[in-house]
Amino acid sequence: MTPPPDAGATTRSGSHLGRPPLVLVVPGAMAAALLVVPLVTLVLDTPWGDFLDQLGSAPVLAALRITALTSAVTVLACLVLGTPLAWLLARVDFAGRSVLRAAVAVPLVLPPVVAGVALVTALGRNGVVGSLLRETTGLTVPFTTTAVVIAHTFVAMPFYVLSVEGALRTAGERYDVVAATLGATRWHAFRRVTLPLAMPGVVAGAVLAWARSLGEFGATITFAGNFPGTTQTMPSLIYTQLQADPAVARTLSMILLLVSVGVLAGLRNRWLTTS
Amino acid sequence: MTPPPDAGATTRSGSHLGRPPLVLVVPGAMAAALLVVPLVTLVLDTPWGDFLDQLGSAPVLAALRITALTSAVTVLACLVLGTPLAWLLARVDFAGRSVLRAAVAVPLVLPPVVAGVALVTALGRNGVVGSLLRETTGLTVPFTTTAVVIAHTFVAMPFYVLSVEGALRTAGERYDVVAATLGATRWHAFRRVTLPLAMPGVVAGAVLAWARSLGEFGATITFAGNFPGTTQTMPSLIYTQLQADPAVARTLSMILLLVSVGVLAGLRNRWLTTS
Amino acid sequence: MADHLVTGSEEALSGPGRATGPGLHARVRVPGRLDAEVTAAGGSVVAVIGPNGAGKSTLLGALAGTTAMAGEVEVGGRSWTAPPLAVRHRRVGLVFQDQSLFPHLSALENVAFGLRARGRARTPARARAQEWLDRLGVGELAARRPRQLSGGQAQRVAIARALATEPELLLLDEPFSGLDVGVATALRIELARHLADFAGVALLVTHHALDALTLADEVLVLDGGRVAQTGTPRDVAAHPLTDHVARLVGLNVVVDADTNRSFPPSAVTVSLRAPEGSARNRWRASVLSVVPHGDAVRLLARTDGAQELIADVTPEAAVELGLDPGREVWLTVKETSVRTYPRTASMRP
Amino acid sequence: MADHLVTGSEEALSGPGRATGPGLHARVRVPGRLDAEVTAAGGSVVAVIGPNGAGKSTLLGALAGTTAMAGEVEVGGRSWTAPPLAVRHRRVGLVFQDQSLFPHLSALENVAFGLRARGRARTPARARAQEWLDRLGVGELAARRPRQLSGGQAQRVAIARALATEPELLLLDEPFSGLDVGVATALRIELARHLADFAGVALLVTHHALDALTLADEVLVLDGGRVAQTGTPRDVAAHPLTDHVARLVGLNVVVDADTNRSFPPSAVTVSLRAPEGSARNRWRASVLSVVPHGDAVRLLARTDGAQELIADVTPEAAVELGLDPGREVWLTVKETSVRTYPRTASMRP
Amino acid sequence: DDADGSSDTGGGAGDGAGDTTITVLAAASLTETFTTLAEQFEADHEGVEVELAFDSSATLAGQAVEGAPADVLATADSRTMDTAADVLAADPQVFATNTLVMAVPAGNPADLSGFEDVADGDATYVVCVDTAPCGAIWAAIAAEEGVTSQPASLEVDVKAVLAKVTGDEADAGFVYETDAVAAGDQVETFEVPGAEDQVTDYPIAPLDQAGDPELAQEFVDLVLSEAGQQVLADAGFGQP
Ligand SMILES: Nc1ncnc2c1ncn2[C@@H]1O[C@H](COP(=O)(O)OP(=O)(O)OP(=O)(O)O)[C@@H](O)[C@H]1O
Ligand SMILES: Nc1ncnc2c1ncn2[C@@H]1O[C@H](COP(=O)(O)OP(=O)(O)OP(=O)(O)O)[C@@H](O)[C@H]1O
Ligand code: MOO
Ligand SMILES: [Mg+2]
Ligand SMILES: [Mg+2]
Repeated sequence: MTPPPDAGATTRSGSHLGRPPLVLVVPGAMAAALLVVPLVTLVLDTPWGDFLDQLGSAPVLAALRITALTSAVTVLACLVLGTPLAWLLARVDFAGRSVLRAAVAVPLVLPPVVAGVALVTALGRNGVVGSLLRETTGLTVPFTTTAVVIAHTFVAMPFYVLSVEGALRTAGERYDVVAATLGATRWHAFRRVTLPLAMPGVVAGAVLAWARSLGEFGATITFAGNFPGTTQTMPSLIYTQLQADPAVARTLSMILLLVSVGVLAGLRNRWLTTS
Repeated sequence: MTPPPDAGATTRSGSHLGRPPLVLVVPGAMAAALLVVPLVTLVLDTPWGDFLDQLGSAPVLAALRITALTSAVTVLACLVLGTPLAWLLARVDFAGRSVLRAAVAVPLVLPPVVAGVALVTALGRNGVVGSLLRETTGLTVPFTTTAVVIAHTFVAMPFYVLSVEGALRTAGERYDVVAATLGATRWHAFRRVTLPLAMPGVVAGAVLAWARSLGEFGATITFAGNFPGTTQTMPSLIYTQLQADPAVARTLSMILLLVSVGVLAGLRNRWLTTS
Repeated sequence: MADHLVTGSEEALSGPGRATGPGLHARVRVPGRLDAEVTAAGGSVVAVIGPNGAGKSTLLGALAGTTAMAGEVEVGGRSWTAPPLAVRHRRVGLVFQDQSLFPHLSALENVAFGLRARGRARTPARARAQEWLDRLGVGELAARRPRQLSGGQAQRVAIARALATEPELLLLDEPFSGLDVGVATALRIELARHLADFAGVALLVTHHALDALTLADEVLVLDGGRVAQTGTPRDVAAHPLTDHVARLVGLNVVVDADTNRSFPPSAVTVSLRAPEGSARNRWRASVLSVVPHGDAVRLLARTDGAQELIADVTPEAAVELGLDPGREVWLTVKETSVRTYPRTASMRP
Repeated sequence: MADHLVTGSEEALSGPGRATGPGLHARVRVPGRLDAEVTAAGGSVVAVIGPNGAGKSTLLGALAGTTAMAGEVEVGGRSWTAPPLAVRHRRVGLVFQDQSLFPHLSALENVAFGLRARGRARTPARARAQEWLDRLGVGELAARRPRQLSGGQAQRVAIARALATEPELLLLDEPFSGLDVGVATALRIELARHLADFAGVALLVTHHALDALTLADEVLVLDGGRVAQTGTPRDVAAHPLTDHVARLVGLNVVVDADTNRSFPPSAVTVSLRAPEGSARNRWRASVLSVVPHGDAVRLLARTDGAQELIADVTPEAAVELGLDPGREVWLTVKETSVRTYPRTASMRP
Repeated sequence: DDADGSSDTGGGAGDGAGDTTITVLAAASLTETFTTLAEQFEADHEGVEVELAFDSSATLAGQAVEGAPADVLATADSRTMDTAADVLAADPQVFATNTLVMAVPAGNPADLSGFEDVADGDATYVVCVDTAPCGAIWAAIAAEEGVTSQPASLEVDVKAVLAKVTGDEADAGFVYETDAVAAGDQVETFEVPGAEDQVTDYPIAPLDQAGDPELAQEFVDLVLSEAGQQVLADAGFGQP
């Protein structure tokens, strides 16, 4: 892009463009209210008395550890595997692209429990791939922390891929072409040009994937099981506690919520301001 | 943007830029395999014999109707309310923006059942807002089709908002400024410039929201219940059937899956090629 | 950077009670980039010239409201800065240096955009847009997207877009760059005609002496973010105070203590051996380039003091002297052809 | 559109066995936009001129591989089309008409990009990039992002970026547009020096006669997507076959049946009353503009036949005749000043 | 109670011929039996339609408290029924019991010979999480019998345990007798020592918000009737 007469050189983003119109502020505020009010009432309704006790308890700490670990690995898997997939879908014209694009969106549509069932049919010890694996290496996937990561990745990756594909399309192919004329391989152009320009979409996608992974339990419980210290994540723990003591479950939800909001607020504003 | 020496004037997108590098194709293919293989094995494992019987049965038809209705309304709600919210987050610099941005992402993190609990605390008949509503109008929200839509919107909107916000940031503010110099109000610029330029992100966000709505049942069952004909969606029905007859549940999953893939493949390629 | 910072005394100057006619009065400060004052009567055309990075585009951006500034802007007797007027309420027509056509709209829709934004109905807006495209010779490209246009075609669409809204303040940032000579000439005339009827003020950024001299009533010379000179085109052309202007109008300017000494290329004599004459008017130089210039041949040479000078000689003389690049020559100029006037220190770092 | 469609005979021409020297030979067809053949010896500079939309940028894009084309391109004896060579393997240095600097990289990183992409280590790449920026006079702006640069500064960074990779084929799309005169002159000289040592072929798109005449060994005139004329700069300037070129070199060209009749502005006499002489060399016209041109005053006038003519008169005559815009005058030209040569029908629709 | 307004909405769902609809909230493990009983009830009551909503007992109890438009609540343990005490129109009555058995996949691929192989062997087995009724029973038995091995997973409900067994993801699992019966020949069962001391109770009660309290009571009566008990016995439930 050529240097503009300073679109964007103003001190406060957008302020010189006039006040945001009511026709956007009102529905925007309604959306915000819809999202925020239930959270606030949930917070108000939480029995905060035993918050610290719960936070310190062994199963909660174990679940937090598993959750942090698996969601981090899931985001990593999305970045490493999902980014190339999004790029292929956005930039490369191959046979079956539109079928693949639809297929990528399918795990979004599956109820999580069914997603778990699908993973069992593929990677369970009698699954198509899983039985092969078991015969050749003796390894089984279910009931391991790896299984949790696989379940999370299966569920979260589509969010990541769709979001990044959208950003790649929005950014356009123009600078890829410029990079090619400067002798860049596609890989070099991808790293140095395509990806940096689509960074807001990558960040959004990573947040989506991470959040989805944090909240997931249907597929996890179905495919990986629910055992403290290996496969029990915070949502699984919360779900099981809901059956017994909803008040405790709510406190646990608050723990999950505060931890994740903390991380989100910290990371996201940093990412967004630098990119 | 000025007319380039034909970046993008080539016949096949990207083909002149050389072959996609293995370092992108291999992880991309792995991601695709991870997403596609379980779906294929799920399809293979489905008892197709009673597919048509199930498809024609009254509860399935009712659930399909509710699902189609509520997911469509949810997408509409996201478009109407979520787009302005995404715009506010991306373009307007207001106090508390970063807090709101984090808050918007929170419903992503909540396990769906907890999301349902949060909605009950707010809109349940003893909830903060719900009791007010009940006193003033006599209406209660839970256990109605409206409640399903609210639950779906609560769960799906964050996906939409984050995706669209990412696209708005990727597209940048440059053309908003140009529009302002031509006398456009922010609303006019939003409709005619900002939104069209961010369209791939809007489409991606709508697909995410729709898919999330299609697959949601945790929050729905908790907040809206699971009554055939009013609040029982396909995922709720599948969940119920999983308790009774997993084989039937799988057939039902296939129905949901095929319907949604059909819609996705149809709509999405159309949208993407025109935008 | 303070946004539209206005001090008390400035407020008095631009307060609502004080109408100063339909012209433009502005004092613009953009820290590190620009600190300039512009005044122009209604209906006048101001050529803004200056080297790259002088602050020309910054000035236009500040007036349009797209660049944050301190100071005040008053157009048609109304202040645009106290209180600050939103960009969209400033009736400017802005041709961006890089065109900035909306990539998702056709040429026609681009031109119609401003009309639609200001409330014109669809059909008349499109009809009017088509007229403007026709006037600029790109009527048959109305349906094309910007990326399907050549550079010059896009430039014309951008000009049409800026003119179509009938602005109060016309801000043209190198509108003729990238245009072919024929079109540029036609457009200069078209623009001159348009500007003649134009009650508002037009600012025209240009790197071409011809534009400044043919189209403008006033010339504003910027250098290093400050106003280096103002005056009528003829004035400025005759007494260039900066090297940039001298080069622009095709004069040689050499500096001698506190004075500028300017002389036309035709006053320079080229010879192979050292001529007589005062050292002040005599240079040893090596030829950089030789090109036809009208009926003459124009020579660009660099003196031993690294000064570049131009000289016009007859084609015959050029052949006779063997004036090819690299050739060592002597340049002399008669004192009678030299105009001397005070030098203003260049304000550029 | 077939991508790099190559027929049998063309293949024979550009087959690997047939080395044709270090030059450029290309036949380029882009349906609806261009159908042209270009041949240039190694080390030569080809000026590509033509009106807006003539296909100049399309030609450059096709050679660089960014625009799909049919035909063949052979550079330095090696075919780039049979088999098709990916864009990144074509060693081109391309200055885009709109610069296309990477918005997320600093000026330095933009220039270093091509070096890094071709495997140079970080430190030497940056050092080399800094050298190029210095050479183009924007060394101190190395750390700025493109949007923090002025138009002309960005243009210089774009040129530095294209030159830094030491390409085999240099494609410059209006590299001097938007540059101030001083920089443009300096850059012309710098470029001329660079091109003198350059073994490859350089194509220079320009709307300026001066560029074509000073920098080029060959001129390629495009019009309506076809080659309208080729030749040395002097040849083309002396016998312009298209109006566009005539205007470019500052000649008047009038059409008379199958011939072009050209004459310089200095050969035109301006009077207030109808002069004697053959009707063929006499026009009634109205003055459009009057501007200083070197020592003379240049007049642009439009004849009753809607033809635009330029005339140079002395400043004294201009004052005497009251030559202001709108003035009705008679223009005459002596037959001896008129050069007559065959006209080629304009190939533009 | 003014929940009638919302019960209209629930009733409106019965778009069949019936003028009246009653809604029964029943524990997921009652899916087959209550479906049968509902059909029987409809046959006995001209123009009445029975809507069934199955879910985990805790979820259903929570919904009942929230005023779900329902008439009858049947849960899989007394504790969850107690959480809904405020909205019950009558005292809950136990209508069935269930006992834990050990299920292995058809053909017993891990070649287990009984409970002992699981209790201190290295078989992969799954049980309910102890917050679920079935898990609470397992925990009691495990303590009683001195089980030393660890299960591979604590499943959220008994159907999840069954699914792991029928899918041969686990070598064994502990499920209710009724689930084993429902699974037919997909599983083989072994007795669990001490299970007879740890039966779970299934209580049922009409709800305050019932649109037609009489019909609600009649449904409860049907479940408790001999015919109702027969249906439950066929499915493997024990008599209270
Ligand atoms: N966003 C920005 N942030 C910081 N400096 C900037 C920014 N934009 C421009 N500048 C600097 O401000 C100065 C003035 O820039 P401006 O674009 O006004 O120059 P100009 O006179 O239009 O030059 P040109 O003829 O090259 O277009 C330049 O030195 C430029 O590098
Ligand atoms: N992507 C495209 N699709 C269709 N037509 C195009 C496209 N790009 C350019 N054209 C047309 O092709 C013709 C040649 O364009 P080109 O950009 O090569 O012109 P140019 O000679 O570079 O002109 P200028 O001097 O204005 O830059 C023009 O008529 C233009 O409208
Ligand atoms: O019948 Mo339950 O409450 O799902 O164990
Ligand atoms: Mg500028
Ligand atoms: Mg061009």
